[in-house]
Amino acid sequence: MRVKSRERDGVTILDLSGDITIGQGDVELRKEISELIFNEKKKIILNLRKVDFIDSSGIGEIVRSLTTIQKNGGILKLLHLEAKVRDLFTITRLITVFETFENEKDAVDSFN
Amino acid sequence: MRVKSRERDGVTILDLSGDITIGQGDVELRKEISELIFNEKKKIILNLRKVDFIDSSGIGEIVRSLTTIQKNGGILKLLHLEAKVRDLFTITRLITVFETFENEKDAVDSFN
Amino acid sequence: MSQANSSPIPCETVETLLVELNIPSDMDLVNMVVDLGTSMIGLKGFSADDVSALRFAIHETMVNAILYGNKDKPDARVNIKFYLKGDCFYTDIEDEGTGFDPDLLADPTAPENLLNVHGRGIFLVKNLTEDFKVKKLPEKGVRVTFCRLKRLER
Amino acid sequence: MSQANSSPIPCETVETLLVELNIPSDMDLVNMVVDLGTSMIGLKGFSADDVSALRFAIHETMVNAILYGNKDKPDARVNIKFYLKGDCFYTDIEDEGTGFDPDLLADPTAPENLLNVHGRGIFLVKNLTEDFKVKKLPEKGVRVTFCRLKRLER
Ligand SMILES: Nc1ncnc2c1ncn2[C@@H]1O[C@H](COP(=O)(O)OP(=O)(O)O)[C@@H](O)[C@H]1O
Ligand SMILES: Nc1ncnc2c1ncn2[C@@H]1O[C@H](COP(=O)(O)OP(=O)(O)O)[C@@H](O)[C@H]1O
Repeated sequence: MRVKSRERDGVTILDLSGDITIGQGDVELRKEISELIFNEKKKIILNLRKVDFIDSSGIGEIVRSLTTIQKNGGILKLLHLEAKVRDLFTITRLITVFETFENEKDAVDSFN
Repeated sequence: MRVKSRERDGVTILDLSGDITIGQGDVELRKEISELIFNEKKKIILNLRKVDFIDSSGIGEIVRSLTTIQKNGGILKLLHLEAKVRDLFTITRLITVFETFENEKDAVDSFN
Repeated sequence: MSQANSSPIPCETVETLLVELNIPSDMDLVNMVVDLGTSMIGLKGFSADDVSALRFAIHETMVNAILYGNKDKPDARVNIKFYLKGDCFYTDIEDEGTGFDPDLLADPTAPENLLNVHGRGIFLVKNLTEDFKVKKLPEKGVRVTFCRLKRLER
Repeated sequence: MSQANSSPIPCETVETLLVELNIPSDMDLVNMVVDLGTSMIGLKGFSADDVSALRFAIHETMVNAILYGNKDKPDARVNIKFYLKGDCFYTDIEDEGTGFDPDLLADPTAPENLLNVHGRGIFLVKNLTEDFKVKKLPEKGVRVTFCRLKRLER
């Protein structure tokens, strides 16, 4: 997995790409989130558009990101869940705990 | 395998790319050569630069191209044998029956 | 919730073995097994949705076989079989462990579990496949089986 | 000409099975077996030259097993083993045929054969690998074996 971090209107967007699976991706994501928290970022979007494959460890890591960010007073939203990823979030009912967007501007604006 | 045919100074150059293996590539090459012979092309270069993998059937097909073209009064030369392909031609001593070039202009000029 | 062990699925016909594979417990090999399985299912005329469901299921079950079944011992083997029964693409994954009872796993969609980091693998596999089974083998080890019935493209 | 059956190669040590694979006689599967074998050899620290030599050898031997050994009968199986002995990467490919004597094949580099269309496969495999062997199996079928000793990158 690769992560690119950028800012838009005071919101931090992490563009994730590749696979988020056990041992490759989950650890990087955890590190990235710790760093954002250390830097006191509170408004965070995970952009999943370029994620090819996610396994249950990757999903678990996104859940961990949510709870870690919330514990530190931040907010996490998800952007661009492609059909297969959305299915996994639907089956596990995680779709009910995440705010998700299909349009980046809408996602950013929703923080303000 | 894909074949692109082009002319340069009266010489026909076939740019081969992909794999030349049993069932995929060997048959296409044979058809392409028949067509050139039908169209009375006599000066032919096989450009192997973009060939990723060649098996013994592919090598056999290049030998068949040589003998078919010669029988019809034409000449076949080879261009850009990349290291691995060159090794196969060296081990089988086919390097001794083909004229080979590393530079397209030299190959074309050699016909005149 | 899960279709496992529910109504009989319409593919109890003759079994055609496609590929059998035996590998050491090396996480680096999981992708190869997944690729082999998904290529097979593609070749057999299943849809892209079927391929991606099985990609997930094979990946999860392979990871579990290596981590939980074989406890990451590199010498312990995993045996994989891909076979067809009519329109069902079956996968058997055997490890050298002592197995588990999938009916005793916590429901990851229950409110108290919804934010857990772990525990969604088998739940998802059961939901993406049919006929999920865990069977202790007579000599030693455990076989996890699931199949995917050909779906219409959505 | 070929290194086969010449001086003993320095890898007669303990055998570590990497992957065993059993497939039907389907030419569409040859690439998967080749990819699996070459990924394994890459993972084991062999060089790009070693990988490409084995890519060729596995491809040729698989094609022969399907065409000559199993005479293209889809039900006939091919069994493949990849294993290490020290610094040698071994491949066994078994088909259900009656075999052949590699020492009786015509030399494709002899002047009268140089322009033949066929007959270079096994010759090349023998030259790119060590320890090439063909063995009739006790029950039925034939096993072709070759290995590649780790080379220095050129
Ligand atoms: N092959 C196996 N052998 C033994 N136990 C297993 C195996 N596969 C799964 N399990 C058990 O089932 C549990 C749930 O697995 P899973 O749903 O994949 O979630 P997770 O891996 O996140 O715990 C595992 O924690 C493990 O105890
Ligand atoms: N697995 C096999 N079973 C039976 N015969 C084989 C097998 N592999 C090779 N042969 C025999 O060896 C011959 C030479 O094979 P090869 O060197 O690959 O050249 P080609 O395939 O071009 O004939 C084949 O024509 C066939 O008669």
